[in-house]
Amino acid sequence: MRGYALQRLALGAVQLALLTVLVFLLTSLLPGDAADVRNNEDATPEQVAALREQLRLDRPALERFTDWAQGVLTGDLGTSLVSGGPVLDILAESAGITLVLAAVTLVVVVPLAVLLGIVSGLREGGRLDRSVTSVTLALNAVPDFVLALLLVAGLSLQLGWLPATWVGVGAADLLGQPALLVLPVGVVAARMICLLSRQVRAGMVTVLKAEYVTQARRLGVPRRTLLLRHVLPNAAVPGIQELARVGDNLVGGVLIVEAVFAIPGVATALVRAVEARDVPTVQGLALVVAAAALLFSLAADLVCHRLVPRTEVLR
Amino acid sequence: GTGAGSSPAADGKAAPRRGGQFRALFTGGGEQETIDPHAEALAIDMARTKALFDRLVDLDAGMAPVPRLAQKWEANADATLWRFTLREALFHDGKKLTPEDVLFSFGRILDPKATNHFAQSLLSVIDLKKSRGVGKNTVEVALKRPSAELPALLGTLGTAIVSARYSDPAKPVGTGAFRLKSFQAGRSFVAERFDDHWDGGAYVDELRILSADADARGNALRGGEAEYGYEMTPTFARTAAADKSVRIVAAKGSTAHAIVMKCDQEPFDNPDVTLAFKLLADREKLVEVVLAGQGVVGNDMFGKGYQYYPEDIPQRKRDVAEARSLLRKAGVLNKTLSIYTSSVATGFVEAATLFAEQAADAGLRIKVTTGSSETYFKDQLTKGVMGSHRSGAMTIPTYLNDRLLTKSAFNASGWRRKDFDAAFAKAQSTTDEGERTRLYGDLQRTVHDEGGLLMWGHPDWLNAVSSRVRGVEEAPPNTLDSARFDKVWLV
Amino acid sequence: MKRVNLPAAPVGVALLALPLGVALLGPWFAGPARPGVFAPYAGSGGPHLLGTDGLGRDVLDLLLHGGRSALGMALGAVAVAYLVGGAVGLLAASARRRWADELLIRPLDVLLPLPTLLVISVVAVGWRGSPVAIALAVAAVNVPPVARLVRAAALDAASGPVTEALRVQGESRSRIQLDHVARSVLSPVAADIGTRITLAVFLVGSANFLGLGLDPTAPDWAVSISRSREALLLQPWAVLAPAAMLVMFTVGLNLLADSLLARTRRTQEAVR
Amino acid sequence: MTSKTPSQTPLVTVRGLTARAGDTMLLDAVGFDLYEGRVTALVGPSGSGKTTAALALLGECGAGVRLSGRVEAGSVRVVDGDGITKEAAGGLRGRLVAYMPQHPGSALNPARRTGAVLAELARLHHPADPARALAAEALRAAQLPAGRDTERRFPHQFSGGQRQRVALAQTLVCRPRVLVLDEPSTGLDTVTRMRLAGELAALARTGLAILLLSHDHDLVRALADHVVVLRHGRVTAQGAPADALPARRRVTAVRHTPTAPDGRPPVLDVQDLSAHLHSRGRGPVLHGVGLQLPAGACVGVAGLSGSGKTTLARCVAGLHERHVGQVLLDGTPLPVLRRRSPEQKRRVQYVWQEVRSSFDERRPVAEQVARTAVRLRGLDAGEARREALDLLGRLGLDAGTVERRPGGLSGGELQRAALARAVLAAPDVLVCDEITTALDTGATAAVLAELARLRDQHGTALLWVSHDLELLAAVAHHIVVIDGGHVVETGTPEQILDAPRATLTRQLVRAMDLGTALTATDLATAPSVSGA
Ligand SMILES: Nc1ncnc2c1ncn2[C@@H]1O[C@H](COP(=O)(O)OP(=O)(O)OP(=O)(O)O)[C@@H](O)[C@H]1O
Ligand SMILES: Nc1ncnc2c1ncn2[C@@H]1O[C@H](COP(=O)(O)OP(=O)(O)OP(=O)(O)O)[C@@H](O)[C@H]1O
Ligand SMILES: [Mg+2]
Ligand SMILES: [Mg+2]
Repeated sequence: MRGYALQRLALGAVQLALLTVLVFLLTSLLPGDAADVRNNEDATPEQVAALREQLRLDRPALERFTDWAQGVLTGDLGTSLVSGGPVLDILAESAGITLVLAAVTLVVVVPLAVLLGIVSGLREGGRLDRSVTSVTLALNAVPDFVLALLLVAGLSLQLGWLPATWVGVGAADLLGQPALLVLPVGVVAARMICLLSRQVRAGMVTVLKAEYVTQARRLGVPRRTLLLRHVLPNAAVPGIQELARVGDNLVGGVLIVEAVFAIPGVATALVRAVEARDVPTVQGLALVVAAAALLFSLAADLVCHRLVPRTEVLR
Repeated sequence: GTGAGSSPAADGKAAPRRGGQFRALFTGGGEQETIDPHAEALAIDMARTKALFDRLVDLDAGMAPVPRLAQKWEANADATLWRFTLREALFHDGKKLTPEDVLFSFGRILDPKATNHFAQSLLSVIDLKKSRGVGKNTVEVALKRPSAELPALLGTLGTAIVSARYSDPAKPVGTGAFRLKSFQAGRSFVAERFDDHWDGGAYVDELRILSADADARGNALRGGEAEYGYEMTPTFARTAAADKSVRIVAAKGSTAHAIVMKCDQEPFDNPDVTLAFKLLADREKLVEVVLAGQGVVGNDMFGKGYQYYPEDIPQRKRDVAEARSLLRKAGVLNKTLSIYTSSVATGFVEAATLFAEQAADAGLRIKVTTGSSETYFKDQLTKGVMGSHRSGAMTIPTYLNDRLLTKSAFNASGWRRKDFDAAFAKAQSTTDEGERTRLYGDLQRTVHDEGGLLMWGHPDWLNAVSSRVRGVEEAPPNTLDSARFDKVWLV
Repeated sequence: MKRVNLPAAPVGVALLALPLGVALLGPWFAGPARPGVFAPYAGSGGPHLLGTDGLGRDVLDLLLHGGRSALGMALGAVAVAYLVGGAVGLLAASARRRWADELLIRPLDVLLPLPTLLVISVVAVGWRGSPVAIALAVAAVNVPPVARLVRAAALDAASGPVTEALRVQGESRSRIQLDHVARSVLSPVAADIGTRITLAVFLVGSANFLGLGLDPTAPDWAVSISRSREALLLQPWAVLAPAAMLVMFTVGLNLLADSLLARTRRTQEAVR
Repeated sequence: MTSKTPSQTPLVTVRGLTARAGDTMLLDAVGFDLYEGRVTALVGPSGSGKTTAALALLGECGAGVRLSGRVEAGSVRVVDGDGITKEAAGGLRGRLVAYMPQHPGSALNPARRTGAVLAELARLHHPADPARALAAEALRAAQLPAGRDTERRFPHQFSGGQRQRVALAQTLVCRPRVLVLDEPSTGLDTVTRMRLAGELAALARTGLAILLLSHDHDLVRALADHVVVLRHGRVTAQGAPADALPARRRVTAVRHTPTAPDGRPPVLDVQDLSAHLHSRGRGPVLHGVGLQLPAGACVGVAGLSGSGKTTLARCVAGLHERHVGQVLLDGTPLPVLRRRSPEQKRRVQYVWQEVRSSFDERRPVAEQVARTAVRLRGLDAGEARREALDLLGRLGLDAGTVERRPGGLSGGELQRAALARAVLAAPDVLVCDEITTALDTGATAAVLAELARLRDQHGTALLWVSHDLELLAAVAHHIVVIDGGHVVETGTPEQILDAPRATLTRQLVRAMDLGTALTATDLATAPSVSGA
């Protein structure tokens, strides 16, 4: 398993390297460069040209890329074309907030989804199952942005129970004001819980019908042990794989939430950097987000392999 | 209630109170934000500059210069040498304001190595080598060519006076009513009251200037998470009318929305065609729909309500029949024209779409093309024969200088005329104010009749304040009282 | 095994039918939904059943016009993702040589961690307002997972004794692929497709909502929601009506997919 | 065996047990008793209701099946007139009655280590005793080596026969009073089967009541005190094995001898074949195996379970690609399957050991079988179908049966269909991997007849993998014995059976006849786990 993990990590490094090339190509497809974007209508062409030179954007693309890549290898993510400061600073600021948001979301989502999945899977077709399934189905069908709008309008603006935005909030303030987290986490978590619990439920239903569970029951294994030791590890696998898959959706959902609640997180920073053609920042953020996604899915695969060793992780 | 503003009558009774924290929300610019006063570009930058620094001169609601750090000023007969008398003011480091600080500031603005000092081109008339300080409180500013507009120029973007000891933008040394506590681009700005301000100082203890999108600004205001929101949408204004916790402070018709036709391109090189298009626009409808009724109709000239605006030119009305006959004469009736727009500013796409509909009444086919918003202002100059155009608040001479001269970098309507340039130069160097007003009026009339600007509306400038806030004035953007927080207080 | 069954399939079809019908036929019944014809944010009732939006367009007309792009882009994207990803996955799984498989699937693995968000925002910024570009971007981010899913399912089928038996019988590769492998792939694909369409609808919707998609006057459900969100309390129908359409579509889709899946599972169990 | 008289009251009583699925009667008033220390066997053709009856003892039945009658285990009433009782759920399963299912492979949890499950069950049923010791004891009894190596393995790390024994160990570790074993000997080589039989006899002597469900009459004869014969759900005979079971018949078959005179090169020549499981030679399974198969002859392959017989067969069929060495067909090297020409494919055919998984469950069996003739012999669909139905008919499968999908056929039926699928190609070499394990004597005879016919018409040579030495001796002209991937002995059936030289061969041969083997002691050496 360690060999497999190392192999995956090596592969991940190659993937990331290729990814940065891809990101660079993608961003160079965009119309205009940072100099064009940074100047408003009052700038003279001379000023734009001077800025372009100052930002060293007049060099050939290949040279800019290799420069950047060399920097990354030495641990330097480069400087932002917009702020002139290190990309690492931008990253540290925004990643901190997103990390808190994502971590809290996971802490809420995973136990709840597993619980709901187990409960409804155990009573497949029963009344409880049907009500849980209907609710998750319906909730799953409400787009993030609609949910966020409705929750803000209802709970914050009408009732005033919860803060409507994160305006002026830093990562450090979050611990002091947990109320801030309720709505954003609620919105991101809602659909994840639905997706995950449905997977866990499906896993439960399949595993509960498996011959080996029947046999364990025949051998007198009591319900609790049966559930915890025999059913759950197998039933969790599709759920965990789904979790790895929703990792990316998590970032997508987070963007909506960041936009609606004015949260200065990674997603916002990324979109903003794209808009500003701040290539080093885009690349730095994309690199980190992609690396996080890769690690996340590797962890999921390893956990699955640990739970059910037969799971074919490699071809 | 809406619109009522915070007229002195409304809250004049209660005397201003000191104390409290004031949170003001602006559209953010992310990493692009700066507190270098000479590199300011965004409204949020300007609000911060205004808190930390002062200018020599600022502009009033009618875009006329009013004294700030300069108590008074006078020019020689041909407007080539100006003398500014400085008032007694203290910098945040406790040192007095001197002519050297002023000259240092000019030098910094005009530093050729700085690519992002936008006042550079406007202030390029200043001959720094020949300018000098006279005594403790007078500055003599020499100009390379005559300009009667120098005081107004000194009231524009990027002209704050910094201390001669100012070097690191992160450690601003200004004379403003607030002193910097912390700043993080795209996130937060915290400043505290500077008690030794020459103008008596601010009332609130702490000022926070934060970035948030329009939506979030509205929600935060209504949720009690902020006291002031800059540049609110008309929809928010309508919603706020029903909400007791917020109030809209609106400056009537302050900026400008236009559709531009490029006079140097077919078919708009024919003034008849541009006129016909101007006759086609249903301005009331545009204002009602695009500006949600929160604005006034335009008369194809910039600067309604500002100094030098020729009020006597009659309002242009819709006349489809006349337009059609003009178009027929010019032979462009059945052509398909394209209008290049983008969602860079709210209302661009909407106005373009709506105007296309209106033009269809005269049998014109107009196709709306939406382009990239980040590079729109660059692209608009080269793409399409028509485009969307807007302008913030500025003095009429600045507008003419920046948008309608042959040398203008951003000549959106392709308006290039030697005689117009000459007439503008003449007006600018005319020291007699009455004569100057007449000359500017003539220039505007030419644009009104023949230019490519279909300036259909002037949106109200909508800011919102929480009901606890007093002392916020109705003011167009880029003027002294806009986003000015040293005169606000909380009840 | 007795089960009281909610008639999920008919309910799903019914829920699905309305938004799909609106998307397909709506534009033929709708008024032109041009801006500025009516007063902005007029309330519901009176001449406008659902009121008007901020540009003075009838919300009902907008609703009838707005399905084509909202659903069309997502459905098109998923279709393209399956065409490309499915083909690549099947090819990779059937590759005779390990390196051919790697050559096909590894490049997609590189795309896999590419943040969806980045692709969407680049495309949205670069080709503002083009429905085709957005649909293609959504398709592009879906190609790698689809390819992997199809490949895994096909590998499962292609490496089993059934395929071996077919090969020993001298069946041609193409017949094995089409007849056996493709059919075994169908059931995981069916399970995936419902979720994927939902996600695509949401992704397209999110892009439009964030202003990264169609231009702000486009008659699209998500754009309408975004445009009118500030007026949620002023003219709720302008937001709620298109939102309801999206919700009905996804609920219907999921119900239908679930019941179809349950049915195939049941027949499979019966066969066994 | 020693025929003990029912000394005490029965431990399990079954009276009038009836099982219905819709209108069909699966069991019709079945009755029998189980006594402490006695082995009762339930025999009968496939589909006669053995498994259904056994499951009823645990208070279990398939979906849609209704039970009635009376089943009492100990003091627990498991089934009464209204079906399964409520008491059946508690205390009974595992503690009183433990059941080893018919297909134990799928009855093992892929996520759990062998030792952990055994210890868990031991703790559950015998909290007072040391769990590890109980687990080790159960493994030993199931003919698996106790110890870390076995206990830390996951089910997928065992071979098929070993998995069967792991399932048995799980049943044994519960230390029930009644042990129900559903076909415990399928897939076991003679030595392992013999050791298992010995172990079961010993368990019975300790006072366990055993219910043995088996079609292996030799095993039943060797173990059972009492035999109950089921036919169509009805008890048709009961009594001592000698009375109830039909008399033992020797396998009669035509021996496949080479059609060509000696000295002619063999049709199939396997030279120095080594196979491995993983890339770069890791996980070796076969080591330098060589054998010759003259036209019309039959070479039998025997050996312990897990010794590499199937791997050898798959190498010849071109399905196992990780090998070195050569397989020559008429002197030309045979490539792996995907590079074989259609003619080469036709000439070498293979019949799977696990037949069920080799059929596409979505298409009718007859259609799948007939495709061989279409693809490899160029017949048109109608002709191919006629020929296929003819052949299947000769093998005892009527048209109605083979028109169903594989799910609707019993294991034995599918096994014959799989043979027909290969035979339709009229191959020169037919590789048969355990093709009679699920067949009763009649069906076996039909298969043998069909293979004889094939040899006469086409001169087909057979490579026959089997545990059944008696059968091999009857058919093969030559037998190869494999141990741990090495050929340890080759020779004519007479040489192998009458004068075995290798230790393994001697053991295998001696274990053939359970009755005598069980009394011999020198075979009871320690079991070992090979492979994986
Ligand atoms: N759930 C069910 N519904 C209907 N018929 C069933 C069901 N389960 C088994 N049967 C049928 O009941 C009969 C007896 O099945 P059972 O499994 O008891 O046979 P068996 O004697 O154990 O056969 P084998 O030797 O093949 O294992 C078979 O004909 C089978 O098709
Ligand atoms: N996929 C696999 N993973 C791990 N080990 C395997 C695998 N396939 C085969 N083996 C091992 O290879 C060895 C040879 O297997 P093979 O199937 O050829 O045995 P066999 O002689 O046919 O056994 P049986 O009589 O049980 O059919 C066995 O020990 C088995 O454990
Ligand atoms: Mg059975
Ligand atoms: Mg085998």
